[in-house]
Amino acid sequence: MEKIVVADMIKIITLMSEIIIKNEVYFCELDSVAGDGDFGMSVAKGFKKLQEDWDEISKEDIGTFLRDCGMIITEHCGGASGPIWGSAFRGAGKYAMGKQELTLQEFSDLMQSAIDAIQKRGKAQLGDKTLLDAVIPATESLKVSASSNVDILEAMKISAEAAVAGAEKTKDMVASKGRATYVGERSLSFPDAGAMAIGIIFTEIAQGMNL
Amino acid sequence: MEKIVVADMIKIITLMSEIIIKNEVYFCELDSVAGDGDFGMSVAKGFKKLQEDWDEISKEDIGTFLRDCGMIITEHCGGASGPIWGSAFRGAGKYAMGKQELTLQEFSDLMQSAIDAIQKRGKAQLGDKTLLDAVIPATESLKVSASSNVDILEAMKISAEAAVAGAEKTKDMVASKGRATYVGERSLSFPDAGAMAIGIIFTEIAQGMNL
Amino acid sequence: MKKIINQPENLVVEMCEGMVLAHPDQLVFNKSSKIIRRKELNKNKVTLICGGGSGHEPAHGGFVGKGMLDIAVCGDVFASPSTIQVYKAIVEGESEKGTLLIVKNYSGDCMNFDAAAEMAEEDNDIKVERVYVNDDVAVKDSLYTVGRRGVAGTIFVHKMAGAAAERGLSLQEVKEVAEKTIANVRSIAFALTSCTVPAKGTPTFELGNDEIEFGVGIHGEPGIAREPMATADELAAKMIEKLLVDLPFTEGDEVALMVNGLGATPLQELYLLNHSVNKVLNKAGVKVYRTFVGNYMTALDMAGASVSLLKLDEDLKSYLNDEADTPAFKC
Amino acid sequence: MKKIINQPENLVVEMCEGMVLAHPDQLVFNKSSKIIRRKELNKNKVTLICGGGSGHEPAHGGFVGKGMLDIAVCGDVFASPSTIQVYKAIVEGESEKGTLLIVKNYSGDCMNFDAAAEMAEEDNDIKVERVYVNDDVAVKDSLYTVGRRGVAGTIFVHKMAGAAAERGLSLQEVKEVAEKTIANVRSIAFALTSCTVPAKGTPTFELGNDEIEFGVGIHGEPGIAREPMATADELAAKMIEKLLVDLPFTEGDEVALMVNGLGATPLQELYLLNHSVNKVLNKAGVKVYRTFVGNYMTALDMAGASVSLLKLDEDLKSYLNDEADTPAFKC
Ligand SMILES: Nc1ncnc2c1ncn2[C@@H]1O[C@H](COP(=O)(O)OP(=O)(O)O)[C@@H](O)[C@H]1O
Ligand SMILES: Nc1ncnc2c1ncn2[C@@H]1O[C@H](COP(=O)(O)OP(=O)(O)O)[C@@H](O)[C@H]1O
Ligand SMILES: [Mg+2]
Ligand SMILES: [Mg+2]
Ligand SMILES: [Mg+2]
Ligand SMILES: [Mg+2]
Repeated sequence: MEKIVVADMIKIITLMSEIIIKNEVYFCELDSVAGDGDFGMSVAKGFKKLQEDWDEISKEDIGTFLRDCGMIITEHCGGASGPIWGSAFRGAGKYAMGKQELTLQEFSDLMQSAIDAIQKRGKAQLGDKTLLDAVIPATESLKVSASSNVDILEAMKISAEAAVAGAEKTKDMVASKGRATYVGERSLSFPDAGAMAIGIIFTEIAQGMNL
Repeated sequence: MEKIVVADMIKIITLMSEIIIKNEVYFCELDSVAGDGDFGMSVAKGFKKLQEDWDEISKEDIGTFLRDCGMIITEHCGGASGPIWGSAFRGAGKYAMGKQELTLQEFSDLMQSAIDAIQKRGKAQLGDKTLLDAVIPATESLKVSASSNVDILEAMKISAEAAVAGAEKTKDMVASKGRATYVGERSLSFPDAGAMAIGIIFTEIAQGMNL
Repeated sequence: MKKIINQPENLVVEMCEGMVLAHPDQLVFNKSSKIIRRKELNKNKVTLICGGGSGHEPAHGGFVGKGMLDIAVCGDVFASPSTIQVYKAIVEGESEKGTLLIVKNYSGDCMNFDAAAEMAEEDNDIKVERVYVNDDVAVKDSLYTVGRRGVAGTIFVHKMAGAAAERGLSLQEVKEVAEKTIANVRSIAFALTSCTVPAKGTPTFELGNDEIEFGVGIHGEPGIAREPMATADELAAKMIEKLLVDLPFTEGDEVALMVNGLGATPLQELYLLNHSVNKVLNKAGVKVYRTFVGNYMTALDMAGASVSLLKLDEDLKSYLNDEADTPAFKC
Repeated sequence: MKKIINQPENLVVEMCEGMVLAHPDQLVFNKSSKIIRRKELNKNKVTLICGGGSGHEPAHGGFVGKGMLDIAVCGDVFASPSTIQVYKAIVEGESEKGTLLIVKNYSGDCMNFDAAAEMAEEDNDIKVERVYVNDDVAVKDSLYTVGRRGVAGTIFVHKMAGAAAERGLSLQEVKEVAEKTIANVRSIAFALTSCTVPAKGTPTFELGNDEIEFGVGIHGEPGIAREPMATADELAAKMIEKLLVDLPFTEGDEVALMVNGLGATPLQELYLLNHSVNKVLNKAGVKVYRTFVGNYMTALDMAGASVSLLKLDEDLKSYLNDEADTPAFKC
């Protein structure tokens, strides 16, 4: 696969919605250990609404598509997830506004825009035990693949592995953002729910795109 | 034993206090099944206070002694037990005012005065599933013994047996006084706590007086 | 048992002191007779006294204040205060217009309040009247019982009689208002859990995870039936049905509604139940004139709720709308 | 799980409707944006908005009314309301003097309220200020955290800022009153049981029969330490010690005291705890100027309590004494 066209992006988001909704309870469990146990529910709520309103979402170009998704997520995801996932989608949408297709390099730039938007909103850094600890390594991996001309599908697989590895590392971190902060040391040895979710989502998207 | 003198009555009430306090938890349990489980506590509270204030209670004659006991019981027994036991003691005290000794006939009249006082206060009849269902047969038995010249100690034993038998019969009654009323049919097959207590108290007093 | 207490035997006194410490401008506590009374007693109005076993907080100390009670007499947990305690309360609250005792209809309470009233009349020439609240429809009033229990409807009696007394009405008139309220109020409760009496330390009864006890009183007495757990809508329908047929309340009636928590049920669930109850009343054509949602008459740490309906006419409405300013009821 | 609910997904809406049905003269509920607001909004005063996840009832809908909040925005159970919900609340409450958002310091709430404020400023030219309540001393404020949690002290912020707004002060002045309150209020809580999130259906954590969790928040987050069960006096001593050293509060200070139930703890125990707390404060020479005992900021059906102290000066005292007339807080 040389380019990501609008249909590909639609497929990616369709897969993402399915994965999140399917894992709602599991994602809640991940958040129960040291957080407040609502992460799966919060994020699934927005993606369920996305499925419901699917027909009304613009599919004209990658940017407006992602922006429209972002608006729904911002409105309907609860808790911290609404602003984080909403900002990510709206940031990515802004980058891709008017674009019909993306090269791998552009795709990695789009991911970087999502990261920037998350950080602008949530002020978290790498190592703060948030989903950024999975998203940032995954994006770095995409950048490396882009500069060495790896195929997009292959690049997505490698990137997903980087996400999973990043999520694993959050076990050794003390949470510094979100509600898990309040249990301090007790969050040690448990991974971050958001980061684990990203690992799972990216892995399954890469598999799904390869089918 | 031909007569009950002041010292005998003091011994009877001393025994009664000990029995009640010793059985506090058991009496509560009896009241738990269909009542509200506080009977043992309520009645023990007054008799504990009786023990505390023992030295201040007049021991001049049987009547003033029982009246003084009745005042303490009225003030310090909780729930329904305060007025019932308090009235009984004050009624009995009134009957024996100024008396230094009682024949068995007089003793049975004293018990009848206690019953009258209980009924004046609580409006219960034989068969209403209250302690009267033990006290009334016990008193009737004393009257029979008095008319056939049975010895007082022997009469007390027979009377205690009548109390126990009366208490047993309350199993077949639906409560009509006190909090057990509110469970209606559910009080069937469980005896009345107050009646059971009377059976135990009278039995142990009779034993204690025979020592 | 896990409770925020010290020794069970000191519970009532410490709790009363904690209540009075929270409302030092309104309440005074007399430790020896366990009486909570208004800081300033008005000798020119009818004195209202209520009381009963403890464990029903905020009842009754929380309803002492302007427009409601003058004195609350506090017994041990679930045990009526003694005759002497009530007698002392009557003497302490003596006023020129006389005293009304509001008694929840339990034999222990009735006997103690009756005996105390007789003592005060005989020994102190105080004019004392009594009313007996018996709003619980769970238990049938019949030849064989001492009558129905008094439960959360008692708060409405405090409110109405309190307003009448505050207006300066005579003892007879205040008693009539109280009796009219009693005649028009009905309640029903259900429990999700038992309560635990502190001195006993274990639950009074056991309920399975999918069971409720319907028709419970406020002392952990078992209810009239053990039933499977139901939704808020189903519970509301069942309770309102029981209440409506009893008075009866009919289409077009206006009512004051109380959704009362039994102690451990959070406000979230009480408000949700209020929503369900309103739907049912709406369908029955019964109009809710005023609503009270909260913990008014509790049963220690029992989870569950009661619903009370008071049928209103213009007269009762006006007493309901008078000012009340007490720790637990303001309007 | 036994709760008086229908389907967990309808809980928030049904509960809000039940609340508004109980207070039809004061409150209005907007179902689509899940906003509870005053029936009459005053365009000439600073608008006060608070909100957060549900499950803390009566917070925050119960504090909407004269002298406190104008609007409460209701999220799902324990989840911040969305940016768009908060944005809609700001737009609905637009006034000539601007809007103050009172945010409990959780990252989700902060992000949503911040983003909403930015949207309202950019799109609607509404002047919006924010304050972040962070009164919980259980969790250390350090470089590595986003700061302390906001818990029951938030009610005092509503009260003080509400009074300032009602007096007609400017947005900046109202914000200063809120910030002064935040700077002077500290809270600490303990739990006897976990709460159960309705959508999950099982307790968030398990506690043994002789254990408590000390330093819990209001979302069923575990506390700072699991400890053996203790008496009310011991718990009071431990909590007050934590609070006093923090601000610090010192001998001669005057405070407003809040003894707050976490949901399933009956008033009996809260009043008893108030008695214990007063003894400890007394010994420390800290004077209680005013006391509030009740369920103000709950954690669903958690049993337990929090204690909050607000250090007062003449200025704060006067705001505290202004009239407040809301469903859950009247003074
Ligand atoms: N400031 C932040 N920046 C990035 N991600 C964050 C931030 N705060 C929390 N998260 C992510 O959100 C997840 C929790 O989301 P959720 O449970 O919906 O929020 P809440 O903490 O409000 O309950 C965490 O596991 C973490 O990955
Ligand atoms: N009206 C009455 N007359 C005589 N005995 C009564 C009456 N009501 C209750 N009792 C007795 O009192 C006992 C209960 O006492 P107690 O538990 O102290 O009162 P309560 O019912 O108020 O909890 C009953 O078992 C019964 O024997
Ligand atoms: Mg969470
Ligand atoms: Mg009893
Ligand atoms: Mg009793
Ligand atoms: Mg959350």
